[in-house]
Amino acid sequence: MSDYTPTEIMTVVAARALSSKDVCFVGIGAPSAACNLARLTHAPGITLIYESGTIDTKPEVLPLSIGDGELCETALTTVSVPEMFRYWLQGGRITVGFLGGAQIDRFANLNTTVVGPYDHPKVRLPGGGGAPEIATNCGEIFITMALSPRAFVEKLPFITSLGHGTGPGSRAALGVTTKGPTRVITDMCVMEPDPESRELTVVSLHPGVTADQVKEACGWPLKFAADLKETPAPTAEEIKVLRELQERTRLKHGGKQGEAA
Amino acid sequence: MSDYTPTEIMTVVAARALSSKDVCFVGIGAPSAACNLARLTHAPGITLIYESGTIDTKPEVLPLSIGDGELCETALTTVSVPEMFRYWLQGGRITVGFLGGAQIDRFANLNTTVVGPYDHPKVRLPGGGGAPEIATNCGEIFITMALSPRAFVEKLPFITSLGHGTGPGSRAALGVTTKGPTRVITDMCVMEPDPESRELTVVSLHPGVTADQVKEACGWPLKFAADLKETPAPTAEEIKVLRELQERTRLKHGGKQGEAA
Amino acid sequence: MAEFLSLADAVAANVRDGDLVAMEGFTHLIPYAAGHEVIRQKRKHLTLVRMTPDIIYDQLIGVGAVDKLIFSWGGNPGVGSLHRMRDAVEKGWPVPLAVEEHSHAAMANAYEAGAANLPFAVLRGYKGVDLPKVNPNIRSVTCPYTGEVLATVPAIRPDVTIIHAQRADRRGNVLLEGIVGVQKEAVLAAKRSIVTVEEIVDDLAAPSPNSVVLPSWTVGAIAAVPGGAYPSYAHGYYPRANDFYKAWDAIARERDSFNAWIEENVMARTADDFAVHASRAA
Amino acid sequence: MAEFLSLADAVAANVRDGDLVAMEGFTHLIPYAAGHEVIRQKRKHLTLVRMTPDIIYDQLIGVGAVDKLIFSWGGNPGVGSLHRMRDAVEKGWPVPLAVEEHSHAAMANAYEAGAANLPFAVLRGYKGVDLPKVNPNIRSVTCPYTGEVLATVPAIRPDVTIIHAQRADRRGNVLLEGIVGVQKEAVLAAKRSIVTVEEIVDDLAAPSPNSVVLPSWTVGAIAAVPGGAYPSYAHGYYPRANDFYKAWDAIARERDSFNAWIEENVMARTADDFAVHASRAA
Repeated sequence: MSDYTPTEIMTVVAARALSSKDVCFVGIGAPSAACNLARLTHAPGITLIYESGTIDTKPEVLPLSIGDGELCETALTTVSVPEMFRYWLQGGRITVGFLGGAQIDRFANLNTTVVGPYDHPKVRLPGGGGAPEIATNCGEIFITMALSPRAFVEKLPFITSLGHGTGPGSRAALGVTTKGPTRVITDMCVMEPDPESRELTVVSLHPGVTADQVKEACGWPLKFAADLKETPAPTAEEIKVLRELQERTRLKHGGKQGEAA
Repeated sequence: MSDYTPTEIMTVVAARALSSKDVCFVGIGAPSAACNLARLTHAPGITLIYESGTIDTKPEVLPLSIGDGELCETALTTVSVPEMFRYWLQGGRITVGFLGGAQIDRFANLNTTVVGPYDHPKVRLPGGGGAPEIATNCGEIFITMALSPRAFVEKLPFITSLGHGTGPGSRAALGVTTKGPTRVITDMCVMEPDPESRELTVVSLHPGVTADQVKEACGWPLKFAADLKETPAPTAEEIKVLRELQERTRLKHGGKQGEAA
Repeated sequence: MAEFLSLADAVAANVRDGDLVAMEGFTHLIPYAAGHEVIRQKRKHLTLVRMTPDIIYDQLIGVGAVDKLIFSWGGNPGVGSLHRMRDAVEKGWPVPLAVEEHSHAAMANAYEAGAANLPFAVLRGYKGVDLPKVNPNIRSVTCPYTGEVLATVPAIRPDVTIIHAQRADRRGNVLLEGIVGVQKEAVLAAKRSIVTVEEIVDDLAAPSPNSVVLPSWTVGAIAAVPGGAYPSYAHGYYPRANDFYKAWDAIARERDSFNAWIEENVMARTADDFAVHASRAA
Repeated sequence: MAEFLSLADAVAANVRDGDLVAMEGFTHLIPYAAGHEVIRQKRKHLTLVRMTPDIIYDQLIGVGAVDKLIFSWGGNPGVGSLHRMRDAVEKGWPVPLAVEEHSHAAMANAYEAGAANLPFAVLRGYKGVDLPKVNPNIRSVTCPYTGEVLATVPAIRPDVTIIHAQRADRRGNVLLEGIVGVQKEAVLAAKRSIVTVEEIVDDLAAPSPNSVVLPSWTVGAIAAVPGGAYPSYAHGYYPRANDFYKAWDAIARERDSFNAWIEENVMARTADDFAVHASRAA
């Protein structure tokens, strides 16, 4: 089928990366849609955790914020925020952390802090929030971001959260033992760090997207895997469940939630 | 009236030291009886906290252990033990801590750890439990112990919790800003640290007790305040409320609780 | 013991020019009515601390009450930027805003250390990132057992913490429920505190022996302000006004529309006007 | 995900000779049935850790299963000494017992640090006392902001933690309620864990959104052992058997009476025998 938007395929592909065994630290926006789509399709046993303290939550609709009442009402339990960051995230109990950002570089380091000099920023972004410790304390990191030259940049003005640093060995040198970003899911393609260079490399193109289009949308000279694949298109079922989720969300609190940053 | 036991007057005098404004960290045994007697007589607003995590508890009967169900069932709230020691005791929220011990010296340092060498003890006592941090983190400390030469000793084999150290300035030199032991209530007399020397000094003798009897029961050459007083005898009401409390306790779980160590 | 006061009296007695003020609430139970009272009483030169400064801090910053912000994520959740905060940081309007920036993990630990009366907190964090380069308060200690180097942050000890809670009993004990965030820690870490509540009741009706309760003697002032968390929410009472959060984006985008909104909705109102938003879930 | 096993299988799979074992419970919810199973399976050379070693540890020490005890208060609460512990420390019977001794505050912080995956904990403690002279694990760090010197203890990370809880649901989520002690921290700090429960239910029926719950994936093995905390108690189920605590003093005072009691009440029994003590409060 071809009746889906770029954002929808990004969400579907992100959802597919998750399994029932995962314990997932969910960010708002595309990650939240992907995690809940996974839960409503092939990963019913997945454990979703939001940094507001809600553990094993099963929202009927997508939250607008990280702390909507829906998350607490459908959670197994809700803990304080200090406990969330100490026992749960730092405790090493999260298998997958989902991050997005304003900007990313070829080693999957992220910027959500400032554009321009820190003391006199051109654009003051919201800041890191949970990201710096999510990036190093979760078993692995999935990143979802729409591909554009402004977002996928040659050099970050500010490193908010660690990806693969400056390449092989960067994480280990800092004493970090987790995997870091293992895939970046965009609206046009999927990237993974090259096993040797750690540089983000396109491993699959979404149906109908060309390598040239992807190259143009990226701010650095993008590499492609030798066995470049086509991303399997979303199934009718996946799109149906996602749209139903978003329709329930729209009816509950108006607008298309789970899409905002 | 003279119809009371030495233990009863010790409990009554300890209770009188408390007020409705106090937030009191309660130990098992005589402190527990005294604190609850205060609550049931002149200090109905007193806040009692047991180290098991029970805050503002109002037990109908005295607990046998520091964690009896009665304490939780009648508490305002019950927190975890790490929280109790971090936010509540170390947090500086306790006005009075009640301690007892196997042995005490003239500066109100206590031993509840060992008699004899630590590595080859003659008697292995239960250990410090909460006492080391109660002694320094509560606003002030009241101590209740029956007077005897084996308990009130010239030199402690082991300092489990800090009183006034080796005398004036000891606490300040350790960076401790709380008052430490301000009174020691025994079955024969009340002692307070001398304002200058910090040495425990008898300030009042219980009715019918002589200075010579007290001297003989103490392991160091005991000093007496210039204005030595007679402890006011327990009132009929105090004894009645205390005995009713102990009778309720006996009926509930057999034996005379709140008297054991 | 907690004192029952009107919100105006509680703010007048407890919030002073130049104070370090924490108004906490992780999306839930944000003390909007109290924030508006601080604006009405024209406090100046505040240092505001908060993990997730959202609209209420955008408002305080926009009226020029704030010299410095200590925070870890400043945005309108699910909507976008805080335009007044950006204007103050980027253009110094209406007054320049200094920032001290941390991660959530660090801020949560710093409140926890404050509640525990420790001077600093230790965390496994800030690895490979740029914040320590721009925030000299991010330092380190070495583990005396393993030799590992860990990040530290200073404890947060506000002059005054302001929170909203579901209810208090007549003795002044306060119950919080649902997403409890860092509010308990923020109150315990502070020198003074104000708690606004949906209602004052005879029986606190805590559902569990382990419910989250702030005992009376740990709380400064209590003011009954039904609806006082609007447009945030109160679990068991009323839901989040997501529409208002979305509408704020347009209101705050321009200085004029912001000023007009503050005049009409803050300066010309009182805490009682929040009552229209109050309700109790069945 | 938690695995549902018989207690015998859970102990066989998770408790090994030489392990660092925590059986926690602050007076409440002490895992007696599990402790007896460890005795029946004749584990040796254990290092036991527990804030308040009471009768269950006296029993394990008395049968010679324990080489070392890490603790902060070792007594029979409200009754007196633990005679088997004293015999092992003072006379080396049946095997010598090494001790590593802390304060409650330090132990509580050490479990908390273990749960938080930190290598050590910081506290304002151990001032002017002798324990740091006999315990080389009590050290210090200097605050990088104030210069204050604070005490440290290493995090407790048990090989296996064993606790008793009120109930589990069929997915393996566990509810604790009442005096919750350090049990949650002890489980989260451990490599492996065993939880015995009063009952396994369809709906956990947690009374509050903030109830103390160990999610299924944080728990190793779950065994239904009704009455398994006896002579300790289970809030909402059955009260503490204070009479047994008092009776223990005479049983444990002599080696012969202790041995006879163990033969009759542990070796000749199974976990099912605890069911006679189970009941549920109305």
